[in-house]
Amino acid sequence: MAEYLTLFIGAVLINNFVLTKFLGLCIFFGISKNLSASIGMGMAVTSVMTMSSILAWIVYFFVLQPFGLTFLTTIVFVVLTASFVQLLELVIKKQAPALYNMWGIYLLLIATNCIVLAVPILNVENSYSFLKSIVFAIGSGIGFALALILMASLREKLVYADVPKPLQGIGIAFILAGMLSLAFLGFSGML
Amino acid sequence: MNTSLMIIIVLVGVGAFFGMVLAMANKKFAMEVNPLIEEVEDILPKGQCGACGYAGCAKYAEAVVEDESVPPNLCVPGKDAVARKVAELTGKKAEATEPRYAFLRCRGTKTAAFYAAEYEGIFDCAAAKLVQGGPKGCKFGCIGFGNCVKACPFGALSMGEDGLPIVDRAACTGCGKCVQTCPQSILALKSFDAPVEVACSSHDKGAVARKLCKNACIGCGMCMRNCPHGAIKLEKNLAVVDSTICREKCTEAVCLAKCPTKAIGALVDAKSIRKTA
Amino acid sequence: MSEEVMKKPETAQDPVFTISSSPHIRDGESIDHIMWQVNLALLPAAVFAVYWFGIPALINMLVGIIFAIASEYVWQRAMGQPITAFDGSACITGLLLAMSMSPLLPPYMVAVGSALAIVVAKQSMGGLGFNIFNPAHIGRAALMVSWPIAMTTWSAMGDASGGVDAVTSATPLNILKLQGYDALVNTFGGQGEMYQALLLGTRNGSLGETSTLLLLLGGGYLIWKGYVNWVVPAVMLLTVAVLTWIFGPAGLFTGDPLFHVMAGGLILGAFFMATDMVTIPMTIKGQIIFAAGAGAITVLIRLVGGYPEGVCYSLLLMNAVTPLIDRLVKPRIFGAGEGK
Amino acid sequence: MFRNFLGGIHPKDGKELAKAQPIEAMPLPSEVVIPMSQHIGAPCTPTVKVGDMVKRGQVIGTSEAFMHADIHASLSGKVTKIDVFPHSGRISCQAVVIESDGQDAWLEGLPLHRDWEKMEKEEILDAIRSAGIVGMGGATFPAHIKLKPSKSVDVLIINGAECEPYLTADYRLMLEEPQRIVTGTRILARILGVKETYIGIEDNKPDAIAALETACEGTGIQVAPLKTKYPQGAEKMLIYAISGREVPCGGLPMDVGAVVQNAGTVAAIADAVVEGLPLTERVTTVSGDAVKHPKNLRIRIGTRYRDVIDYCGGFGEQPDKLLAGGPMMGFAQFSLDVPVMKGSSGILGLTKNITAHGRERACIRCGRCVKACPMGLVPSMLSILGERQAYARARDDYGVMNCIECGSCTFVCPAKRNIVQYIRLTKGELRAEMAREKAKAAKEQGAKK
Amino acid sequence: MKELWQIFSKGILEENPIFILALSLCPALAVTTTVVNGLTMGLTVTFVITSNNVVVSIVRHWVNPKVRVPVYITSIATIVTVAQLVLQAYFPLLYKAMGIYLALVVVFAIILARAEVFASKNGVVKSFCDGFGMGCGFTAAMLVISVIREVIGSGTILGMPIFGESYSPMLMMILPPGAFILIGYLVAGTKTWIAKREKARLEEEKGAVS
Amino acid sequence: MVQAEKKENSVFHIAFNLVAACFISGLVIGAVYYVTAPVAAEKAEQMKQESMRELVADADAFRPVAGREGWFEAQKGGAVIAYIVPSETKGYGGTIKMLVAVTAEGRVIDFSILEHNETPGLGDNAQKPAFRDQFKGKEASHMKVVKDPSDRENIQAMTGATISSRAVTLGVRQAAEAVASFKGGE
Ligand SMILES: Cc1cc2nc3c(=O)[nH]c(=O)nc-3n(C[C@H](O)[C@H](O)[C@H](O)COP(=O)(O)O)c2cc1C
Ligand SMILES: Cc1cc2nc3c(=O)[nH]c(=O)nc-3n(C[C@H](O)[C@H](O)[C@H](O)COP(=O)(O)O)c2cc1C
Ligand SMILES: Cc1cc2nc3c(=O)[nH]c(=O)nc-3n(C[C@H](O)[C@H](O)[C@H](O)COP(=O)(O)O)c2cc1C
Ligand SMILES: Cc1cc2nc3c(=O)[nH]c(=O)nc-3n(C[C@H](O)[C@H](O)[C@H](O)CO)c2cc1C
Ligand code: SF4
Ligand code: SF4
Ligand code: SF4
Ligand code: SF4
Ligand code: FES
Repeated sequence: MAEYLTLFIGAVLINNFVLTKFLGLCIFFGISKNLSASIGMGMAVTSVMTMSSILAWIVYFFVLQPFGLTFLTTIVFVVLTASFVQLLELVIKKQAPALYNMWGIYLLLIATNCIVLAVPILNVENSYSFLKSIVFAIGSGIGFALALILMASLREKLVYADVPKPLQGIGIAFILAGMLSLAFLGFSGML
Repeated sequence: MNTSLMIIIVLVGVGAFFGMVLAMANKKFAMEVNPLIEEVEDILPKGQCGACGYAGCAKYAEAVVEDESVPPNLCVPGKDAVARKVAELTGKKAEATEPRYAFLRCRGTKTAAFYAAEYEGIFDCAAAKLVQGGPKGCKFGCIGFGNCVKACPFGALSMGEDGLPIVDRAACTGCGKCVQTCPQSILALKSFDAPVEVACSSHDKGAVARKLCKNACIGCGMCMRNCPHGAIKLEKNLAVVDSTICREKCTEAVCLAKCPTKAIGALVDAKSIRKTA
Repeated sequence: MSEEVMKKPETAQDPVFTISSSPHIRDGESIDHIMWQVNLALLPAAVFAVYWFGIPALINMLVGIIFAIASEYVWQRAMGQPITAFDGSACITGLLLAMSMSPLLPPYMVAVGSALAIVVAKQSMGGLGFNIFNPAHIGRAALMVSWPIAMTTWSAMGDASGGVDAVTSATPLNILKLQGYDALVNTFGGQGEMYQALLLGTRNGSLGETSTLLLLLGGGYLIWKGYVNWVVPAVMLLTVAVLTWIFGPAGLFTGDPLFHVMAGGLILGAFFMATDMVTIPMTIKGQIIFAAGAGAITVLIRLVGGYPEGVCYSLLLMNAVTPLIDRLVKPRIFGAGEGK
Repeated sequence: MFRNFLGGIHPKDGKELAKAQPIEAMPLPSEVVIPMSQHIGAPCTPTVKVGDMVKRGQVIGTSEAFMHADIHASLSGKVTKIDVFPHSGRISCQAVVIESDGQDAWLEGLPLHRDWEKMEKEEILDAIRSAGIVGMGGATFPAHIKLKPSKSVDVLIINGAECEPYLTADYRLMLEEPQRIVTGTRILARILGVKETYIGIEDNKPDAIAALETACEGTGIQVAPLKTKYPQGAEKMLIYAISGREVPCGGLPMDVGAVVQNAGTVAAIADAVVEGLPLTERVTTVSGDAVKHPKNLRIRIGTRYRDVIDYCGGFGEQPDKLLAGGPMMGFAQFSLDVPVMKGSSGILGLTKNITAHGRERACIRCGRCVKACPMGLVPSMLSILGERQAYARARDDYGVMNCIECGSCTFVCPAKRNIVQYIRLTKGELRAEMAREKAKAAKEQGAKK
Repeated sequence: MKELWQIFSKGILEENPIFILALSLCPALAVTTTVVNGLTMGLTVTFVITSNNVVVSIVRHWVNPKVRVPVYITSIATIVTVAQLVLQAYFPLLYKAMGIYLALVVVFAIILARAEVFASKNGVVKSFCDGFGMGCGFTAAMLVISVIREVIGSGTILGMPIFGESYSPMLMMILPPGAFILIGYLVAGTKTWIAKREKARLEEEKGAVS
Repeated sequence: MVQAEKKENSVFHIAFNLVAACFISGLVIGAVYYVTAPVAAEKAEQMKQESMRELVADADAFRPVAGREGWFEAQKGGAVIAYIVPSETKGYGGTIKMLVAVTAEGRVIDFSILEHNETPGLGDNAQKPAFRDQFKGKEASHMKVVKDPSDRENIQAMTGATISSRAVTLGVRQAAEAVASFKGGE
């Protein structure tokens, strides 16, 4: 139990993917202009990552590894994730329109994104067990959502600030992310 | 060799899976964004000024592509060139858009206008208007805090040394954003091919108007009486030029010489009318 | 076009009045006044630091202040903004930054920290009022990651008055973290002596954080003048006290809350940094949440984190949450909802 | 004893300047300028022509609109001009100029002597209406409309708080003529049929409290001493302080069964009902550190500020601001030619010593404004949103429409932000937008038909 | 020729993938702690983006528009895998230093974006120029970032000390916060630079007209 | 009907398009793999040998130890002179993986860190000789981290990185102990 908790908290706070591992930055900077979008995106990323991790884990340990095809991981996972996301979008749009409006609209955006691919890869690289992969994926997703939401709230506040012109937009977003990651350093060494 | 075979099997398998998913997706919902919309949007000037009556360039692009009845020449800033291109892309017929530019109907410069009070507060025309109509004695004229300058999406306006905004006609697209913004409603869109225009908005009686601003139209009617074509009328102590008549008939602007305050001016270029002040 | 401005019509002798929106009177407070008062409140602790740690402390504080003000001035000059470098807020930043670091830190590092604090954390966000993070803490955290060794090297107390020779090259929290509570008490030669040292400031640590008494004096002055709401430091200290008491070293309810409250930078942080209005929520309710959160994270870092002290990071983390708090916690509008 | 609303401020009250000055009737001016708009609602149209001779109390302006109050000549004489003149609240407005004939004759038949207790309710209301009485506490809401509430009302509150600094007109009135106020209050209590009646007075005016307590003996009217704090006199705060009821957002006092009327207003009502006298004069404080001899004056409506200031000895020091009303909510004037109106509670001349403040800077989020706001708003955000033209957000997320423009926030702001002005701007833009939308909707409706 | 040059050069400044388009940010931060790593990543991406652009522009006529994106992804993934295999075999140390980010090249938005926006509509030569330009812009950005980070953060360049013993490196620069902050200012700098150039160009045009 | 057929057609087309793409990709990757795989394997093996030789310079061969996953014995002239043992501990920033060379007597020869996530300039100084050399010849019993510069018996912590020092020391000690118990058990 403690093991899972460590893994989870580690993924959420201490080794936050965005702030210390530099993954998923494109969405992180792209979506964080708006708080409600970032909440939706956070949910989307978490769910997609969890499900694609499960899928990828199965494919890896039942197909790729037994046949010595581990070098195909990249291509197989990326195609898998992309098609899975498409499928998911389709299903949700049809079956749960409410859910779709909440975060379905962000699905296509994340089909090809670092973090969604990285987590399944890290899972198999670290040979996490099935359960651990799931915990890790959820933790990473929540960590990502946390950073995204915080960032969005900061950026929304900065909309009303006198940020110097050249820094406006992406520049100040980077600096904010830098300071956020400074703050998150407080969690380092905790586990 | 075995591995190589497996590579192909696995990849083809994945490809087939992917293909099936996509095929299904396609079957279930074959919604496609019309790529034309993007192309049209590319052509639009991206001022996001809303002069077309839509909430931004993208919305207009969508409307003009998808709705038969939306004419291609609604983008005022784009002028003819854009209208032609949009028409071409959408297969609609372009009608010429008449180029128009912003024109300031006030010459109450810092030195010409009488300042009744000092103003303290927000540097904003609308906000200053709330405080007893602003610091100038004339309550019809330009307040001079440049809301129009801030509003112009094309950078065509600048605040002059004399405290009045200057229109750069090369940059002005006639979008009308400034006209909507000005709390005094003293900016107007003019086609500038009429020879004269009245650069004052004061409805004060002559004596009062004269006291409050040296350059005010005092409603004396000299221009009206001297216009051979009857293009000028007086409305509430203010001369108003009917530019249609003026444009069509006027050969020599006699009115100009008659105006005692030079509130009526030649429209040759943006600056000259100010210079006569 | 004549240059002469027109005279009043009718009544040339009337005065020219000023028009403006109501209200037409204001109270005497101004940003500059508030900021310099805070500097004043910090003065006793700063003076004590010079007495206790010697000239290096003085140099570091001066370097901090000068570089903070200078960076602000240069930035504003370069950006063509009105110069507000001398309004006292940059001075606070520089002073607090120096006060929250070891007296042994090379002055050039203090200078870098000051410049980073002002340029990155403050002016890049738009200057006073717009910064999201506490500039002094950003400066400190940046130095912490940049030169961790220098930042965690503590003096053997110079030649200042005796009684603390035992406490060399480790701060109380450091000893607690690495050697445990008993070792801590032993270094001071007894619990009573320990409390006394913590209260008076005759101990090792960052140069401005040691004297609990003088910091309380300054903090109390700010509370009395109304620049600081007493709730914020109170809630923060209380949270730390309660949590450290509960999660003691020898099981539940065995902690030493008194030590934890007076050790490290907590007092300085609670009175002078958790109260930096720019970076904390605006409503009282929000501030209570902020202070409690900061206290809790401080304890978390002190007890299980990688650092002996967590005030700086806990405040930065809560700064990051502040916009969310401000969005969610708003005062109840008079006449809204139920309420009779 | 009474509730204390949250927020509020304690400005230096400056009342010592005029506090001790007994009410003095100002001599007749040679000419009065009577604006046709002295109330909330539709402006009146003149019913006289240039050259007409009028008597004091004669109707000179009226309107078809429901929301209006008639306007009467405030002295007898000749109408010399009907034109646009400066106005202390709305820049300029049509006004009737009457040149005094020195007689100061009342319209025939005035004053009457009626026993109000025998009058019918309708009769009383009619008397109030035809006297052209409006709220004299500043809002200038026509009294006869307020006194016919569409909801049942059980508490009447007379507003004698006079929380604005410098102003002492209501105070002097309460001190010197408590009887008029009590009579007016009893009239109102009767026509409204309320159970409880209070006169709320800030506790920094103990002598006024004492005077009214004596006058109220046996009438069932209670004098309620209130905590001295600005804006104690604001309707919503007053109702809360006295009855503990909160007027809901966007609501009116009658929504919580209360009616509030200013002390001066009830005195005028007493005159109107008992003696049939229209509202032609009012008590106004002339004060401020720039005014040589601060006074409390009974002034004819339409008297120019110039005449009033001259009567008070002119300006002793260079004034920076000329205010109509108090320093917290009054309007700055740029001309001494504006006339005294029914709602003019004060005329202040203030020097730079008092009005000067530093340059406006960015909000430092100190939260002082939040603490000061009696309405529970977040003024700092309102000012920022106004500055960045995020008007809709100011309304939807921060309830800007609830602001009563009391100025407390601006008063305390160390960054010297013009918060109230931003709020006014925001409200103005929002109202304009609403009007635009309404017009658009109406047009669409029309098009459909 | 001039057109090709323009296609090539816009990727370097006006549409710099990192500083202006803000795409493919992850590697820009993750692997730029040393110049060698940054350069390797830059070259790898240049290789992938250029070859992919070429492949796409060749096959664009055979690809059903409905599966454009999946086919392009497959193509990219193939090229990346090839790069991985080659690096692993011949430069195992670099391969290790790139870590997971090498695999992630697959999903760099810039690559897919160029395929979608440019290569699918243009011929081989132009697509090559476009891809190569973007790649160079990317590499240049990586180089700038990694040089600054390595020099300040480690006191070395290409692993060689340059300040001597007494320099105590500012570790922040090679840690995440420093990377973020540095790129923030670099973005601002690039923007200012472009704006200045634009302004100068306008002035010139104006001068030419009058 | 006609439309439906068209759709069918396009669905097939889509799937085929993709399968073809994957097929080609498979061919390409297969070809490259065919060429690089042996090189990669050889390189990997070579690197492993080299890294072990760095630890135990005078060995002439390394053989896997039966029954112990990942262990190697370093042989010189057929005799076992040292064991090379993998070890794993938790450092400041996560897992630290290392290889430790221990003599048959349980004395540490050297170690190398394979994978770590410690802070550059701090924790990662553990790889530098200043820290590493302290372990040479030490037994498990002398591997305690101290901060007292006069204590030459034990391991001096790196400045500012006590946690990493402890982690690395623990890893090395565990390896040494493991070798001791392995020998003892034999
Ligand atoms: C207001 C304030 C905040 C501080 N915050 C921190 C912090 O977050 N982390 C930290 O390690 N030291 C912080 N310090 C420094 C510590 O109080 C103290 O000097 C430190 O715990 C000494 O232990 P050290 O060896 O690791 O850092 C802070 C000091 C002050 C005055
Ligand atoms: C901030 C504020 C302060 C006010 N202060 C007073 C006051 O001191 N005395 C007063 O009679 N009315 C004051 N008013 C006006 C009252 O809210 C209310 O309109 C008035 O008492 C109603 O009486 P009336 O209609 O007779 O004027 C104030 C209003 C506001 C918004
Ligand atoms: C950015 C940063 C990175 C750090 N990295 C490490 C590390 O890799 N290993 C370590 O043991 N301590 C590291 N620390 C320091 C620890 O937090 C802690 O201060 C230290 O272990 C105390 O050890 P000392 O007694 O040697 O100073 C780091 C500190 C900071 C600020
Ligand atoms: C009570 C109070 C506390 C302050 N605390 C800090 C602080 O902790 N750090 C800091 O940089 N500035 C502090 N300041 C100064 C100022 O608010 C700060 O420079 C702004 O955060 C910069 O925008 C403080 C000011 C006041 C009035
Ligand atoms: S023209 Fe209108 S908007 Fe422009 S400065 Fe004058 S008053 Fe303001
Ligand atoms: S000056 Fe006015 S009309 Fe012309 S472009 Fe600017 S906003 Fe539009
Ligand atoms: S003016 Fe409005 S926002 Fe300001 S304190 Fe008064 S009610 Fe609140
Ligand atoms: S009082 Fe002024 S500075 Fe303080 S929070 Fe309010 S608006 Fe901002
Ligand atoms: S490179 Fe775009 S998300 Fe990582």
